[in-house]
Amino acid sequence: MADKSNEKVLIKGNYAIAQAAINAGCQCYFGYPITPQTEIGEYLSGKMQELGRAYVCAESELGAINMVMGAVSTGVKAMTSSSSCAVSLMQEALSYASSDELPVVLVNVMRTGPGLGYIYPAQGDYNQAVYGGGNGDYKLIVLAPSTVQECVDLTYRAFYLAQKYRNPTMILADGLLGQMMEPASFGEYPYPEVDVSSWALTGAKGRDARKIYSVATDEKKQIQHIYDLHKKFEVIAENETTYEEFNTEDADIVLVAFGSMTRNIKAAMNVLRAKGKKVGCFRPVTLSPFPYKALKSLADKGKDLVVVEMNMGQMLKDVKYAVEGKVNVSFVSRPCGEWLSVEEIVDAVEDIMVSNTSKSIQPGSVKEVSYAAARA
Amino acid sequence: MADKSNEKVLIKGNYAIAQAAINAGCQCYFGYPITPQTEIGEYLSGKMQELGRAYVCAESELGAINMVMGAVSTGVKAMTSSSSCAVSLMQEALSYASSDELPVVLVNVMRTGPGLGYIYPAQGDYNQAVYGGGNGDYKLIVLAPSTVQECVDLTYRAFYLAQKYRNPTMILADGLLGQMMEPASFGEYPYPEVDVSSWALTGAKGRDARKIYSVATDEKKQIQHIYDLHKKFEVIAENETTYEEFNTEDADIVLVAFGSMTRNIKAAMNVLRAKGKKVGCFRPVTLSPFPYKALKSLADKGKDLVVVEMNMGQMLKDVKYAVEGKVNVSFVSRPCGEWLSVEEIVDAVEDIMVSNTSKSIQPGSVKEVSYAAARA
Amino acid sequence: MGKIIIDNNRCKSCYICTTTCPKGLIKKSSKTNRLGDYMVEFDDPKGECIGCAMCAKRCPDMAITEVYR
Amino acid sequence: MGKIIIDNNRCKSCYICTTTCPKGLIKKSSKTNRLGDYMVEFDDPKGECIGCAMCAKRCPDMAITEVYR
Amino acid sequence: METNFILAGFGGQGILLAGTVLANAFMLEGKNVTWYPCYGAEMRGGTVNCEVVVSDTEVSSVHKQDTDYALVLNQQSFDRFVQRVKKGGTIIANSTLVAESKPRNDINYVFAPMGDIANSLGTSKVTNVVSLGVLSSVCNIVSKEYLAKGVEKVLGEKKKDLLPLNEKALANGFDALLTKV
Amino acid sequence: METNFILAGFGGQGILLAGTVLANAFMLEGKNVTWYPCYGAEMRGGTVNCEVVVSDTEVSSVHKQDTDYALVLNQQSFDRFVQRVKKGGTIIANSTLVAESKPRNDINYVFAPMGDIANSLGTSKVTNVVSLGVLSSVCNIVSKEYLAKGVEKVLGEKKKDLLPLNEKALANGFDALLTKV
Amino acid sequence: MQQQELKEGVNIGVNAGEKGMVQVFSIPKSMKENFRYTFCPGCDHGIAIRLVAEVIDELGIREDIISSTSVGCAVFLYDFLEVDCVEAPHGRALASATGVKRARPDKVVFTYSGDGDFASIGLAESMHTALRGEKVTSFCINNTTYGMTGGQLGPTTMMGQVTTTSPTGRNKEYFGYPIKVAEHIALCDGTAYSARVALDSVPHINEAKKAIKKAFQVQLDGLGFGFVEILSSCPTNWHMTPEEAHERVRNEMIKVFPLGVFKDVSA
Amino acid sequence: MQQQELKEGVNIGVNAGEKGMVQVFSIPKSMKENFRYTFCPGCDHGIAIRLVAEVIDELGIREDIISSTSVGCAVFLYDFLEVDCVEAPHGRALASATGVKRARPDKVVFTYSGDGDFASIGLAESMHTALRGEKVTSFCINNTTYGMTGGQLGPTTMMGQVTTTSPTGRNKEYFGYPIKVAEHIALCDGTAYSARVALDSVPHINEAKKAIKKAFQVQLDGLGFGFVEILSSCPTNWHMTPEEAHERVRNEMIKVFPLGVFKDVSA
Ligand SMILES: Cc1ncc(C[n+]2csc(CCOP(=O)(O)OP(=O)(O)O)c2C)c(N)n1
Ligand SMILES: Cc1ncc(C[n+]2csc(CCOP(=O)(O)OP(=O)(O)O)c2C)c(N)n1
Ligand code: SF4
Ligand code: SF4
Ligand code: SF4
Ligand code: SF4
Ligand code: SF4
Ligand code: SF4
Ligand SMILES: [Mg+2]
Ligand SMILES: [Mg+2]
Repeated sequence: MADKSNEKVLIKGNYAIAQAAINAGCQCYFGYPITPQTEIGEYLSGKMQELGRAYVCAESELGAINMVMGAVSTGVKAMTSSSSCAVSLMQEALSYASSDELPVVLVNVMRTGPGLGYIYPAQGDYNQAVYGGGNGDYKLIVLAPSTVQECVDLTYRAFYLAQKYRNPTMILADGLLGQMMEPASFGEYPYPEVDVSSWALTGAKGRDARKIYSVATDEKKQIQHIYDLHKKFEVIAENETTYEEFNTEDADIVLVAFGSMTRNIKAAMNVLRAKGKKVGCFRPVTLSPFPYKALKSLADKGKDLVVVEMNMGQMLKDVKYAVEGKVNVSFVSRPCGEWLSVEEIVDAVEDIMVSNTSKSIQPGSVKEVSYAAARA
Repeated sequence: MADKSNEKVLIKGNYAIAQAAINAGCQCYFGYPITPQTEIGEYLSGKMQELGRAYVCAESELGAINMVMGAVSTGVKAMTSSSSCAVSLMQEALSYASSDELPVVLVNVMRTGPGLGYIYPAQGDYNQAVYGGGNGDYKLIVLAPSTVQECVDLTYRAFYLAQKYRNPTMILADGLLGQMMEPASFGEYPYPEVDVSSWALTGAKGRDARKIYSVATDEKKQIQHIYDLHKKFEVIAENETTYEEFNTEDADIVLVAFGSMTRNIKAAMNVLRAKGKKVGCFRPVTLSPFPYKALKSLADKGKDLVVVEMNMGQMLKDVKYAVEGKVNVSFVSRPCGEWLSVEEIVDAVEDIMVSNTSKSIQPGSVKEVSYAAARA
Repeated sequence: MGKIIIDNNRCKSCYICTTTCPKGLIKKSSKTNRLGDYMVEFDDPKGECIGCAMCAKRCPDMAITEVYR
Repeated sequence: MGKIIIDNNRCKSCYICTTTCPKGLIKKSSKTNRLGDYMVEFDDPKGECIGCAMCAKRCPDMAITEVYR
Repeated sequence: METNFILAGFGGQGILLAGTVLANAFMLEGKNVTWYPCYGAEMRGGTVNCEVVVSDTEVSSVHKQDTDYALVLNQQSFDRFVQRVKKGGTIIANSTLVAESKPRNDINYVFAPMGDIANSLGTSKVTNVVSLGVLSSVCNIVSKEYLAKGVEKVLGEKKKDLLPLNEKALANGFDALLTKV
Repeated sequence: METNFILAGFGGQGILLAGTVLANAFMLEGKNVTWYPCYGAEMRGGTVNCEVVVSDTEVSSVHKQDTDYALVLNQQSFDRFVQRVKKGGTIIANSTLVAESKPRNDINYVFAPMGDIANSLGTSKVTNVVSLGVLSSVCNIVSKEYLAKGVEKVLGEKKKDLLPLNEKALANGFDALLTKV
Repeated sequence: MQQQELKEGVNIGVNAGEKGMVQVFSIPKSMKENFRYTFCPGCDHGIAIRLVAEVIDELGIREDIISSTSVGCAVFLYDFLEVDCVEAPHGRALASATGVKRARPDKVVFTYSGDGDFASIGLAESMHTALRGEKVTSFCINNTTYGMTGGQLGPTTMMGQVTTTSPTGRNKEYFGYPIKVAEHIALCDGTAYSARVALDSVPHINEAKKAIKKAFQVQLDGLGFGFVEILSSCPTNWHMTPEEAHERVRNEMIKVFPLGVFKDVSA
Repeated sequence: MQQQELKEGVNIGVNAGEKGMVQVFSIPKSMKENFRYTFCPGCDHGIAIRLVAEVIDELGIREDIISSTSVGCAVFLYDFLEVDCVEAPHGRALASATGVKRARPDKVVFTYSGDGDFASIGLAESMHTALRGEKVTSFCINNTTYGMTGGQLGPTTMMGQVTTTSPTGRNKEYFGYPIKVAEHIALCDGTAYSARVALDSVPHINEAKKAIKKAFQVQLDGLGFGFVEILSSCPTNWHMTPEEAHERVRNEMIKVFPLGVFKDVSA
């Protein structure tokens, strides 16, 4: 069905990611089921066997991510996919992979948290992805698709960037995107193959043995290593930060969202434009590196911002950080479940435009009764 | 040796935390060794057995934190302790514990990351602790001691706050503090016992059965739950945010640090004051809730800030966020190992005062040679 | 002589009871439940039920809530 | 007749070899290494070494680097 | 302009597949379209549904509380989704399994014996495709021709032999209201 | 005013304990004091060290690159820590195991046969306490009286019987330089 | 025989039913009032939970119980049993139970989890709880798949079995072999009781109940860890009718996972 | 006999040594040049690594090897062996090795970890690697404690053993029982070879080498998972001289952890 042609096919976000991984040359998939991303592994189980590539039903997400680390250390492309609470289990390994500079590719199709939460789509793992839930100073590259087509495109990009920079790279999707179908075309994997021969483990034949590790019993080396990782990420930020802007030029107010919420702010913008309101949209494609500069320059131009998220204000903080108090930054949110509708966003933005100060709005928020945690 | 008297004893930070836990009435300790905090478990192994309390050598940190969750669900006080990479393994459980509102107490005696890193002291887990390395919207209470005496005091406070707010609470120390000895006195546990009878699991005798869980298959309930957790944390922020200020009143420039780096900025302040420079100090005691308002009001008074950390700028970001671009925020750091010395801080601050703009300084930073990750 | 009570609200029409009863006293009825499945009924005109409770023991949904003998 | 070579740089003075040699040819010497421990020496004036390599096999630090027979 | 459809029935009525055919039809027609299922434990209790949204521009809300068209194949789904039809919207129900009631008076009702029509073709399994035929006769943005192409696409090479039956189902569904009148 | 001390030797020379006694002495005198060991894999290779810092106010740098006083019990430690003594600072070495050399000329050197003194008391195990005696004779902020109290505190009730021996070691250490002169 | 089985196997009502009859089966008291299982039709989880409830009733321990439930179809246990429950993350039920029991040694602690939970993601926690000889009771529902997530290959999936992640069946090259849970637990020195039972027939159900009771009894007697692996059907993910599913248990599963008591220190 | 043992047990130099002698022992070629172990005096890690190196030499596989090392005293393996190595977090060596092997099935993959790493924190990963029958070779150094962190109670600590976290000895109430690693691994169907050996004497060292070779051979022959549990001394944390430590291995450990081959599908 889905292949390398340019023909459009109607396909689920989860399957799109899986097929794109195949096209990108992913040699190994390791995974453990969890809704709403289990279909990635299900799709790949048959295909990878047919292609003679590796597929392991890992014993857990801990197992899976460590298998990926082992596999990519040999220079092949490999990935795992999971969701929210189970991604939390991978934080130690991600911190290791960053330090070991292993080109791990990881997909998080977000569900609701904290804890087990539930399978409703949400965007509550922004902090974990962007700030790094693991220990120490490191950063993942984080790509957030907003359409099924981007599930394809950003999966391609994830494999490329991971190897290019030898940095773990995450595709941060959500249950909505994972579960929906939309037309998308695959085409060929558009990036060059990265030369890994200088570091990949292939057996010490005709060269010195190679060691990939993060521990440095020499303090100076350890410090240098942390500086080098930091500098690498500055290069990544310089080269790879991507975002989209729509109608920001003449806008008085700019809506900011990531992932599949982008769809809704764009529609809300259209509605508001139709009503004569000068509204624009801004959407980071890379959440890490985050487009601080681009947002700063919007603020410098005096545009008020409205951040729209399916969480309690995680990207909001980065946006506020970027604009350094220069403009009003308002917030429209629901923490999970039913995606904020275009109408809700439109209403909220109109409300904000009237009041002309920063505001936090939770449309149709449920009645605020106290919620006993020992829910008898 | 260490007991409940007010007499001062010379004691290691690790032991101080352990003895304070005993005094606070910690009934169960579950742990797995990792340098530089293994002595907490070692100290408790004998004492807890003598006292007839519970002590388990857990099979892993995953096991340990989940044992704590089980134990505290019954209303008793319990804790675990660990360090950096191993704390990364606990992120799923911490997210669950937050959602389940379980009064888990966790000690992180930080070492160097990312990954395994090494046993040098560092402050690289600020983000993980403060932003929550787990999935979803939740916050830990995070207390950062700066002296061995505070290892005692803040351990007491951690047990109290955890139960008072039914929120997981972390003591974020570092290897320096864990390993050093300093005089400290214990005294009696100074907080009232929190009544847990309304929620603790003790068997459904003469009442309905109680269920503690985070999953809500009803969307509205889940949303309400997230709002309630959020609101609870606002109450915590209102009531429990603590910080220390020294000589900020007349200061032109205020040094900001947390944990044991506080000692060094205070000494640096004294040196600079002696040289006639108007320097003050600010130190968050609670990293979460973070004293945004207090920092904001320093900024409102036009005081430039210098953040001093043993990491690549983690608290720095929160400080900048707090001051909204109103004042210069400079940064002095080393990512691990040798603590920044008083002299290094003094030099850096003098340098900053001369240039009069924001600056990032890494004293004696190692030569910037490229560091191949396949370190053959 | 025995007797059973079936709670149609709990029954999920798995039909395990129908093959379990040694006397063949439980049958698919022609009534459907809200999912459109045919419900089961206790059909013992001759009073053959021995109250062995095998049906209840194998009912996965405790839809056979009482057995008498 | 045999012969062994001890690398004093590797030897950690664990003395396992001294009790392993069936001929008792390896002895604590009076020389100390940089940690202040007494080093071992191969002392085979009568050429008793049979080159069995038992010493080398049990040396945890491969400080007995060569055995000849 | 966005139009959205909810398709609902009980598990086994092939409702997700019907949605897929509809979405493929729109795609083949060159429109922007999304398809979104209920998933996971939401599926327990036996009913299944999916939403299809078609748009001139990129689809905004993939998953909405209200809908323009609800296509429901059983009573439970009727009872649930009749509440979610927009004012002025339409509910299209399989009268073989749904009682012909009109609980609201601000929406349109279409009842057709989709199950009976399918049975008359020899199998109740094509009730879903019959229902799409009915839909296209009621809703002019749903093209009968592209539905046929959608069916062809979804059946694919492997199940090509089922195509004639499904085409018939589509046609009979399309004609259902005519015959009834 | 902060003064800092590094105590170093090989594992088994009781250097961490000596540091603990010194730190206790300062504490009992009512001063602010910290003690900080090398730990973990740093300890491999056999040498051990700890730092004691005493101050009128809260101790700032618990762990420093340079030191006012280095008390070293073996040659390896001498070689390493002679480099870390501050200009004008003092290194105090156990001449029983350390060759009397003076590689720098901007610091003070004190050599005393601490090991021999300990051996003369019947056991090399008290070399560490002897060394503290030497230290207090050289450094006037280290009080011999409080060192004795520190020893008592560290020995505790259980090892009280060792007190006389250790007091003797302290005294003989204190007198070491006198006798030598 | 039948008579005897009944005495042990079901609750015998003390009050006569209508028309002077004796009630020989009723819903266990430990079930939550008006519960209605959310399991799929024909799913054996329902029987297993009932047996646990019957044993709790018979031992009179309902008010002393604190249970830990982790994730899987089993998670909904807390909706059905009128006993205190604390949630644990997927795979960590036994660590959580250890914490509960150490905190409240006087309480009766049990866990109820799926094979994926107990033997895949949670294997280390499960086995170490057995090794430590924690005085807790654990049940592992072996349905040869991850039921809740829709039937993927799990630690007990049988050779050749088709699942959503082994579309051509479990083969050893890609997927290796299933684990023998009850045998491994029996091999742990802290285990007091380890058995494997099935729920495919009335005699097996009766045996299962005895095992469940024994697994609680060793806890009550302070002997160590009590464990029962319960072979169960998952008609939904096996794509079988409930009847076919039970036949599979009977004819295929039991061959691979033999029933029996693998350890019983009280015997 | 002795003669034969030598042939198997050490590298026999082809060139005559001085004075026409034959070299019967030399440092394995797979050791890194000028390596110097950082283990404590008398630590058996040194012998175990040498045996691995000798086997690698004899099988001629050095250039085909990719190893995974996790955390413990074993971590420094990468400083000593001239083979490719990738680090894994504590306990995850076998997951990492699985990844390596699946990515490069033509390479020879092995892990070398401590008992804590393999059987405590990593037990699930270790056992599932065996269950999957991964064609990798694993060594578990059982020294009855966590050596690297300073000697705490671990999964193999023996009853009564005093450690820094069992100051009055391992008692069953608080700490339960040690795990029988080789037996559990043997019970996994994907295991081709599982043995337990010791390093306390020359005959045992010779046996150990044979087992190590066999564990590699089953990988090379594609038979499945190869495993050796190696009883080793930790004089530092046992607070014993190297000699005393070996006596403890001989007189106490082997009683609790019997030596032998527990499974060998090639036999
Ligand atoms: C860390 C984590 N990984 C994965 C999941 C998703 N998940 C929920 S239940 C389950 C498996 C259930 O299988 P099993 O334990 O055998 O129970 P069953 O449903 O078959 O009774 C999985 C993988 C999760 N909730 N958390
Ligand atoms: C997640 C994690 N937990 C704990 C540690 C600390 N740690 C390092 S090695 C080790 C145990 C080593 O014991 P073992 O595996 O038996 O090896 P040995 O040192 O005894 O050879 C521990 C607990 C760690 N590095 N990472
Ligand atoms: S009690 Fe026995 S005889 Fe009566 S209906 Fe049930 S199974 Fe049949
Ligand atoms: S066994 Fe129970 S659920 Fe199944 S059909 Fe019979 S009564 Fe209904
Ligand atoms: S080779 Fe044999 S005889 Fe010679 S020194 Fe070594 S152990 Fe002794
Ligand atoms: S066995 Fe080796 S390390 Fe030990 S004393 Fe002999 S030569 Fe030295
Ligand atoms: S999925 Fe399987 S195990 Fe879960 S409720 Fe349905 S039949 Fe039972
Ligand atoms: S601590 Fe033990 S295992 Fe580690 S190197 Fe020392 S003796 Fe060997
Ligand atoms: Mg299962
Ligand atoms: Mg060990």
